[in-house]
Amino acid sequence: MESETVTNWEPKILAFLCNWCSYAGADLAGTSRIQYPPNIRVIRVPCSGRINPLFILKALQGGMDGVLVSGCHPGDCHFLSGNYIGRRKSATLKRFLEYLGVEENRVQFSWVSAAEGVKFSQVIQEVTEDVKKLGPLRNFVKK
Amino acid sequence: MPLPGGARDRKDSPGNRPMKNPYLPIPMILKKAQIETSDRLLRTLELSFKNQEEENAFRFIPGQFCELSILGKGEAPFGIASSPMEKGVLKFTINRAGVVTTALHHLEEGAEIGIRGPLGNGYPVDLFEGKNLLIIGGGFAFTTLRSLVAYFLHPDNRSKIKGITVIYGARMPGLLLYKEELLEWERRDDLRLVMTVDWGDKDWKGKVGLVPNVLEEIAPLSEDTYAVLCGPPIMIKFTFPKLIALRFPNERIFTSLERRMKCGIGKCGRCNIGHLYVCKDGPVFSYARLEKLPKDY
Amino acid sequence: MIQEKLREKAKELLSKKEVDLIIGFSEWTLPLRTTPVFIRTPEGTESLAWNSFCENNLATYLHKFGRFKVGIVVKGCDARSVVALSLEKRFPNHRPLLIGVPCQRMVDRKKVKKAVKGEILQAVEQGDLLVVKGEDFEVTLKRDDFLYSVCRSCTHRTPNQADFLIGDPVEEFPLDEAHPDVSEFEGKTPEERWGSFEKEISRCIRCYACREACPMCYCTECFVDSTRPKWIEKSLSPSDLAFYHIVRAYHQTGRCSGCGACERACPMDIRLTHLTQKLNQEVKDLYGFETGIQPEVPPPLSTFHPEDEQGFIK
Amino acid sequence: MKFKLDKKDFERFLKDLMEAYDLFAPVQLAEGVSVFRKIDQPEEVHLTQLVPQKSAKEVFFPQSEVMFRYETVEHREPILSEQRIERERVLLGARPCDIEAISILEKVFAGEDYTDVYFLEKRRKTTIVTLSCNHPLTTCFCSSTGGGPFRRDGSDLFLTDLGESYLVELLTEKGMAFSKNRFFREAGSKDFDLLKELEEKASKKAEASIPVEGIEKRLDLMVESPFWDRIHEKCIGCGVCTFLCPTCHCFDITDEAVNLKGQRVRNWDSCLFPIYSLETSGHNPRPTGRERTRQRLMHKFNYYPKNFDRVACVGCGRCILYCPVHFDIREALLYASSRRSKGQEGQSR
Repeated sequence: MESETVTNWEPKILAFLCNWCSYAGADLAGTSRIQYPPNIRVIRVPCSGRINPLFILKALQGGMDGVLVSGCHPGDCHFLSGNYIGRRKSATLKRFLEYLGVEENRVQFSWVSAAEGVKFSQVIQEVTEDVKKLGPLRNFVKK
Repeated sequence: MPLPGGARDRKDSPGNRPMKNPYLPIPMILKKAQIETSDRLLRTLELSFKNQEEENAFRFIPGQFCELSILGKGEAPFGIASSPMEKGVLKFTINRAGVVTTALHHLEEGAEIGIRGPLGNGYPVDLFEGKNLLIIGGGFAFTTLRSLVAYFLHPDNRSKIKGITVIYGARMPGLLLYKEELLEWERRDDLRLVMTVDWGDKDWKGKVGLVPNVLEEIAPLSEDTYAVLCGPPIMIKFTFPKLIALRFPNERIFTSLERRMKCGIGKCGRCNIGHLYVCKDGPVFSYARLEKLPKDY
Repeated sequence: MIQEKLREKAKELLSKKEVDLIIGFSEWTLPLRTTPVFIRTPEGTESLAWNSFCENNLATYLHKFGRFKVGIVVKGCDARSVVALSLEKRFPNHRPLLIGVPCQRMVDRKKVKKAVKGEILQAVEQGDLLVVKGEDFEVTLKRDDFLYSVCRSCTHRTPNQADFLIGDPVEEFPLDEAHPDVSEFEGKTPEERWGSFEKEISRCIRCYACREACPMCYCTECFVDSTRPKWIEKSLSPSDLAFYHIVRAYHQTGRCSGCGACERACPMDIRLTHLTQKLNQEVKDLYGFETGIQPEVPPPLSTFHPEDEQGFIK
Repeated sequence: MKFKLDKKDFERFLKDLMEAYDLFAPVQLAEGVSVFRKIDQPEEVHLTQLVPQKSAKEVFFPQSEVMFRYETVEHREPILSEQRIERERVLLGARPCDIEAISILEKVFAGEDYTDVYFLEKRRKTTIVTLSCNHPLTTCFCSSTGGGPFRRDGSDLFLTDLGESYLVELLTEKGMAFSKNRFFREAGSKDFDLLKELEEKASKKAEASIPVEGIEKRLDLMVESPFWDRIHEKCIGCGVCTFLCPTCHCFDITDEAVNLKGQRVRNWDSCLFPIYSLETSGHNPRPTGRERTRQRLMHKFNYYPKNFDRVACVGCGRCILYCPVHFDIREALLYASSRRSKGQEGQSR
């Protein structure tokens, strides 16, 4: 294995995907053989509303360079309103982390439906590029 | 042959001995592991010493305990379930409840594990010599009582005391520990074993009822007898008055207490009852002693 | 005088047995301070005090006395905490009776101590002035120059939700527009902000005084104490300290009344209120919510609106 | 043996010291907030805060301390490495109360059966340079607990601030090692007179006022007293008093590990935290603030004295000064001794 140098450093991104849409979207991307960067590690969750801010913080502390939370589009939640509740948690947490000095693109959010294999691939590309630009997470990560 | 309590024979002054770090565990190997109960929550670990020197230095009496240590998970205290007469091994029965105990349940045979001990005072086995012994246990607190019984049943020691009566209760027959050994004890004529459960099943031949009531029913004589009591707090609470009613004086009733512990050597605080530390001054206390302490247990 | 009226009301409630106990403030051994008191007899109400040193948010005690009918002395911020707790259904047995006092804004004892040299032995309020005496000094200070910063920005000093109001409502206006410490912090670069945050909390000794002083921190098991899962370690690594302070503050989102009890409780003088004030600004900005103002409106993070802001979502 | 050390030489004196020792002294972290910590630059030393928030106990018993590290590679036996200290140390600038507390801790950590090597090693390798307390605060009650603002016991060197200089007393063999220090000058009778005057003045100010004598016996009779039902009410159960207390010594041991690499760490713990005594089963022998407050006070004034023949309180006043709800331990002691306290009867504070 090559050692991690600045030039060939690849970000590690943790993606929390809603079981009912984004996870299926990722599946679709896979079965349709749509390419996307291999930088994500996926954790399937029952709903984007399940995301406890502790999960996101724990991921960053544990050495992830970026976190993505992806759920169903508004109105499509399997549990009717889970993604709406999640949206408020996401909005406030995102703003708060930025206030504290965590860079804007470290933690990102998306809506990806089960039919959006292409969008899933785009989101992962964008997030990976964003985090790449930021470089490895230096603050907060446990040394 | 009084056994030296591991902790107690090191009384040279702190000034002139090299400082030994009491927080460092010594390595042991998990030789054998066995699930004890039908709920699969209790597992007995049989450990052997990795280093001969440490085995030779390890002397204990029934009722003492060890801190079992799993690197990465932490430590937790457990009473030694084997008897000092079982050479080369130490047994512990672990109730799966928290982080460390779960790890101990997952430990595979052959794995290495750390222990610190023996810790605490143990049962006053010298005091029991020439007397009758009444042993009352409930649930999985039976571990150190098993050590005590096995110690006195050993051919070298059996003549040291007179009669042994054991009352052992559990919620269900499947939850009794050390079942094979209990069968052996039942066959002996120099020990009276009374087993009881809260709910029997169709094969159950012992008693059905709570330990305090069974004690009352069989009413052992208190004369020349020491009682040793170990079990969940609720059992202790109701058994103690029955012993008093049977005319056991406080000085002749002993119990082993459990508390949240960390260091096991009387430094970290937390396990004190009044000015005594359960880890260092206990875990075995006579009722005469407990009675004078705040009811912080 | 407010203090007299307060004692009268408390006495009346206890005499008529409308409450089992009164939680209030009393003078105690140190100058510039009061201490919480728990009064059960009408005579005991003589020790109730009201002054500019009533800094504790007594609502934090309501969890302890859930079985009793409690009368509690509250400032504007304290009352709003009680409303927030009530929304979270913390009073299944008896809703506490609020004895509200319109707040004159509280004096920051640490600021006063820094303004004089030597130990303060006595501090007396005289109108807008504060006369501070030591062994070899006596100075008169302008009270308003020594207020807690959250009090300076406060626009809800009158506890409108109170069952009884002692004294007249006060005119609501901030001495400082918005929260200067939040804007000051926002003026920095992200790197500076993290650095400043990390430096500030590096003094933390994890005594959890900030948590315990807060009426909204009542979880049976705090996430820091959980072993399964274990979220953070118990030592003082910068990362774990940051984790604790981020989550402690964030858990107050939409629940914080901005009383500043967390910061006042800190023995290490860590600036904490700008964190929760920022969150308060966020929920106001995003969802138009202010803690404890409208007793019927659910906490913002337990509800939603289909049209909520989502520009940040891809 | 007594000398004088001019303040203008003080920083250079410290610099010399740091050549041979690791120097620990109070450092200011923010205005009005100081703690004891290892000094990197002499000018960090900050001696003006009479009672720094964290006491000198931290030099011997850090809030967070690695006991040993370990690493397991490929199922082989884990490699343990103990954490021990290398260099000799000097603790400078602690007041007599903090130093008295060290001896209280030492009794616990030395112990009869087990030696806490981490504490003891640091203690043995440390030379203590105490600073006298010329102006005790009103919250100080060291004289009541057996100490005093100029108590020299436990110190190797004792400094008294004379204004322009420090009077230096060398009290022990460890202290005498400094007798040839290049910055020490001869002290004269004028200096001794000033020392005497300062000592008398401070001792008078810190006169014993809190009834600590006989407290152990009085508390023996109060274990189940209704006193505890009320005294704990205002305590919010944080750890300020116990963490800042120079004699509190409870700790927790935890493992911090990722995969098979990690460390066993001990961290200060507090008897006022509910989880401190909570057992895995859910049973808590000290279920409410009543039992926990009782534990804190009884440990200091009853349990510890039973084991070690003195109270485990040095009267530094930290728990009074920094308590978020203004709990005053002196009032608790007055109450316990049935003297009428400042407050009124029939209610709790």
